[in-house]
Amino acid sequence: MSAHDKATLDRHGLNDEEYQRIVTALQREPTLTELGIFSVMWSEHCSYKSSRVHLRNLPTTGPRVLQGPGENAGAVDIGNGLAAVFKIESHNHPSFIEPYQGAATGVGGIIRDIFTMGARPIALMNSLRFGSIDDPHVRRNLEGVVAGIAGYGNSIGIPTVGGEIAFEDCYAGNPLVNVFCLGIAKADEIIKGVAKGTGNPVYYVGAKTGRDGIHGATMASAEFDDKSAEKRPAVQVGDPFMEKLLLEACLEVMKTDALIGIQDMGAAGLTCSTCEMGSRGGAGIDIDVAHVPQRETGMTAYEIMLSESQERMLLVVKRGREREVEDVFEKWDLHAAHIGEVTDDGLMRVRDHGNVVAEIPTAALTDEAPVYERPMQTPSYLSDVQKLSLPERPQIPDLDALRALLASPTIASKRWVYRQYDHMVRTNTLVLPGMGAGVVRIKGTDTALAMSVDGNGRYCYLDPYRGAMLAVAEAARNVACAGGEPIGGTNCLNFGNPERPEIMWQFGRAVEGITAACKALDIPITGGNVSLYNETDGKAIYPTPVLGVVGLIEDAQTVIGRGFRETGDVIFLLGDSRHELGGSEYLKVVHDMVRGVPPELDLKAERALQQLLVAAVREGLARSAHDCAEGGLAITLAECTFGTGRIGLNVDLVGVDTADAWVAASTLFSESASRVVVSVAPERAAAFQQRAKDFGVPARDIGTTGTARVRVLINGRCVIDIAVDEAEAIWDTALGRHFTQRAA
Amino acid sequence: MRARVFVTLKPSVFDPQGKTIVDALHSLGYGGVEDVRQGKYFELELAAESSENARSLASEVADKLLANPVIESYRIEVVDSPSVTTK
Amino acid sequence: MRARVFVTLKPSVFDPQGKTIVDALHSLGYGGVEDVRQGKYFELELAAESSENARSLASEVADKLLANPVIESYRIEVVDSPSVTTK
Amino acid sequence: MKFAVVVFPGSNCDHDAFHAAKEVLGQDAEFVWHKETDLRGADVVILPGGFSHGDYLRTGAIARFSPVMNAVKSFAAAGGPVLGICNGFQILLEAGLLPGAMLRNRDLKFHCEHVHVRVEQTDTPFTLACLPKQVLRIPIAHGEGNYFIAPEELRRLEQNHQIVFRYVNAGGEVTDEANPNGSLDSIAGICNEQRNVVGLMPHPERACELAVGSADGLVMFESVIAALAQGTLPGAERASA
Ligand SMILES: Nc1ncnc2c1ncn2[C@@H]1O[C@H](COP(=O)(O)OP(=O)(O)O)[C@@H](O)[C@H]1O
Ligand SMILES: [Mg+2]
Repeated sequence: MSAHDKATLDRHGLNDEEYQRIVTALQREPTLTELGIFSVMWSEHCSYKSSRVHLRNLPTTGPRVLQGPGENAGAVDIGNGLAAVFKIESHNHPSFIEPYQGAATGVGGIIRDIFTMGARPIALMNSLRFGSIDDPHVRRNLEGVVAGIAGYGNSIGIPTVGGEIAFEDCYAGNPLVNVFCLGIAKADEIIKGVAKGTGNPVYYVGAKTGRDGIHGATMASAEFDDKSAEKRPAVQVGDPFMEKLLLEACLEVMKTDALIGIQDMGAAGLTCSTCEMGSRGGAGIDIDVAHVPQRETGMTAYEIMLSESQERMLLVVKRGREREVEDVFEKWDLHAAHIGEVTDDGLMRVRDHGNVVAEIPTAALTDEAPVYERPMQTPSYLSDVQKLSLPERPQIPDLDALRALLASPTIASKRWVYRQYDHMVRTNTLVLPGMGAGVVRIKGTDTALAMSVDGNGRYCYLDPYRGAMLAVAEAARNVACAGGEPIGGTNCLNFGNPERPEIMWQFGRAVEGITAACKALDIPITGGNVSLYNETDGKAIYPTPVLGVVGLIEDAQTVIGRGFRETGDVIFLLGDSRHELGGSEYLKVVHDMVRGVPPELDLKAERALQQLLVAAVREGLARSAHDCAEGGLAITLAECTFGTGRIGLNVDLVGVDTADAWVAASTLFSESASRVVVSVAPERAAAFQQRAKDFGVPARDIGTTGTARVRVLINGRCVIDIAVDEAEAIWDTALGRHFTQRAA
Repeated sequence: MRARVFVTLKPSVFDPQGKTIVDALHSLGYGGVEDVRQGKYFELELAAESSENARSLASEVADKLLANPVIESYRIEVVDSPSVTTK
Repeated sequence: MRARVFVTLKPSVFDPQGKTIVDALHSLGYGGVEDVRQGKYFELELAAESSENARSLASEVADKLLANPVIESYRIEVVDSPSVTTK
Repeated sequence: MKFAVVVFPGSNCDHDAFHAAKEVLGQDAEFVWHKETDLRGADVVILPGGFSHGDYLRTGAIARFSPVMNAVKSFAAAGGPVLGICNGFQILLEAGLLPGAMLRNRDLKFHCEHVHVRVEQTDTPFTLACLPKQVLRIPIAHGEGNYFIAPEELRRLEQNHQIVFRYVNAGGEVTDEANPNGSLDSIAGICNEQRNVVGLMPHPERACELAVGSADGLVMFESVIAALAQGTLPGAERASA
């Protein structure tokens, strides 16, 4: 019944119905090259066919939004005629197969998405998930991923200013590598990935095309099993030096105004960039693969169109201005190859030495790609895991629990990791990694940007709606702690197989949670990425939405960090503490339980808290601010003393409302949301308290900074008393300890 | 006994270093160098009685640590015997 | 024609990579590996008529670029048949 | 004073050196592309950090052939002050303007962190405003900063007082823990025999403003400005003429 047998369609990940749609769109049977093109463009990775109906509901507009989802990256207005251009992207599957190159090329991809928009990248962050650190394979994977991120980002000279890493068994066979990049552009000079103007030349520039990663996009859209190793296409190898040349050359070309549009070749390579640029401009594109620079011999049109070789860009240039553009690339020893023209027929026409090998309406590949409303069903595991019955009393004394948590790799210092990242190049980094949100100043202005990436898969496993809201809140809160007013967000949605109704339910609920939180906190989502099929042998990862939030700091000089600054300052706890151990790191580490419901989130209270923080920092009322997250208040308090040269603390807390045996543990380790620890100079304490009242935020004076100990009383009884040095040493060495005496 | 292990990128895998070296050589006037591929080279000192033992130890070590099978392949030479195994 | 260039650190130079590998191998139980030195390995495709020409081109290129005489020395092998592939 | 910041393909601290010279110190500064053959009348030349040519093959190995390096060599030969920072230092080594070579860091990892270095010589144009044995807190960011030189040459370096910076702890003592990369004799920076060419692995240009963590690197820029102003540089007049 068709020109292609079932096996061929299977290999292309297309079902019968999709094949019929192709025939309808073309009004004929596709050629093999066309089949390949459809298969990558209609893959989950490129078409968002399962996620699209949900993503539509995200809030994407706002007075500052210059570019919402749909382009290579989003953009928000940051004043002074400038825009912050940012996005997050996943490279999960490639990083499992080849950790170094997978992570490196992930960094390369997101950097291209940013400079493609005409922005100079100035900061990177990453969000990583691995299995248990006690597993040697996991450690090897982590070492490779970190080295790959470092190898690429360091070489290009973009500082990695922050990130997060968490460890859970569910990621052992499917680690997550999400990379965020932010760049700065002139607000009125943002460049789009559009092809327009019949007869304008189309250029290819960058690395030569090889057989790398052919079908990478379809691979990222299928589960892993033990045969994945055989399906391996040639792994893509990153070339950061080429990327650096492309970055500089493209930014220089953009200054000439000879450029119409530009797009990087990421997933689905030349195919995706060609049809997306055509489709956005309502135009057609006619290219000849014979003109595409090739690294290997005997490549077919199919292979050239589907190759995912890295560090390549597609440009549309104004006719008559070719020379100028070519000259800029020559300066950087890059050779721009003229591979085709823009047409007015809305078709993507691919030739091989003149012969047409594919002719497809660009819209059929993009806007008219299949969209599925996949069935959703509440997971059967849910009602059971949400039940939490605590033992009569905590298993170990609270001080031991604190020590255990400080040593938990999810909480412990990530210095072993970020020391491998150049986080200072460009001399803008105002808050170093490990000391709060990443903060970079914007040279030439008084402003700075704070940024944070956050997500908690465990919370989302227990309740994807609330877990996703909490991720938004935490990222925004981190930014607000530095004094940044949250002005935009991006998200990376890491989930299992969407064809399973239970996974789709997790996805749908998580997107609803993000939507609710972003609306309440006034954070438009300007883009993101969806990574599905994160499963190994039928076992899905925890649903893991990762949020990236960017905040604007009007006066860079007011920025504050996490750590205490002076002895004798007043310590305030903002927000309410409740008996909320569900999904906590404490339960996991001490009681080996992943149960209960994640903490409640009152979005109004959260918003008030963040507004208070931004105001307090701007007005110079606070000297440090640190939010409560994994490990609860006790960990937050301890962390406020780290890196300060032993400024300790002495606090007296009011116990949370619960059974006596649990009061102390729950007060110390509950992860109640919307709480921040702030240190304030004594002479400003009254003013600070007044501001808290203005915003309706509960602010309790819980003690003072000083001494060289972390000393915590609850209802007057001392429950924690440990030297800062001792606590810090545990926290500081816990991660690196796993890596000593190991090969690189 | 001594073994030499040569680790090279598989032929289809892109070698940015090799490419950059060729470019540099061309701009220095060495057009006669048409291609360069860069690999790694290891010299192992082995406590092994026979060259067979040496070879099997070397290849175990190469599999385990010296080569990344996803992108690289390797070749071993045991210095006492000139024969060459490839994998 | 193909030439192989092996670049190794001079014996007097500390080799941090080799050292790390030996340590790792010992901790993995490979006590039989007494020492490891890591070097670089280049495969050059040369437009040369004779193996003498190939050798002299390769050694010029090695002197000029591939090896740093302060810390490294090199060795060259010329392979006649260009079709030798190592997998 | 006019600073020339040489830009190699893959340089990535060029803007930072430029910013320090121009914005922080208010001096004249210009970028010089590696294909250029003159230094545009610069008084000081900086070879900045980064990954020239991707650091492929060896750090600095390819950059040394850039056309601009001939101009840098003549400038140095005429006594002009040249500072190589990180990758710039590596290029100076490969180019033979400074002795020795770099190996991978002994733990094979890239290190980005603040370290302490002790100023061992104050008679170079880049250290003359330093106090003897002054300890500076400056960041490093490199994967190959493990300095090596043959023993006889090390003796010569010492005899000629060419070791300009050593890694030390906060108290100014040379210790193994304070040595971040395994450098021989804790060497962080050296100069040539004429003392006008200085190379170091730490990044003084990243330590010129307290807002970004340290201003201890400023003194190196102030030194060269003072040296030029005093005309104390041998042959400097010829160089800038
Ligand atoms: N979770 C999401 N939320 C909002 N926008 C998204 C999300 N996922 C993807 N998008 C948007 O869809 C578009 C296509 O994304 P993607 O295929 O990742 O782009 P690229 O081809 O540049 O990698 C982008 O504009 C992206 O921002
Ligand atoms: Mg893109």
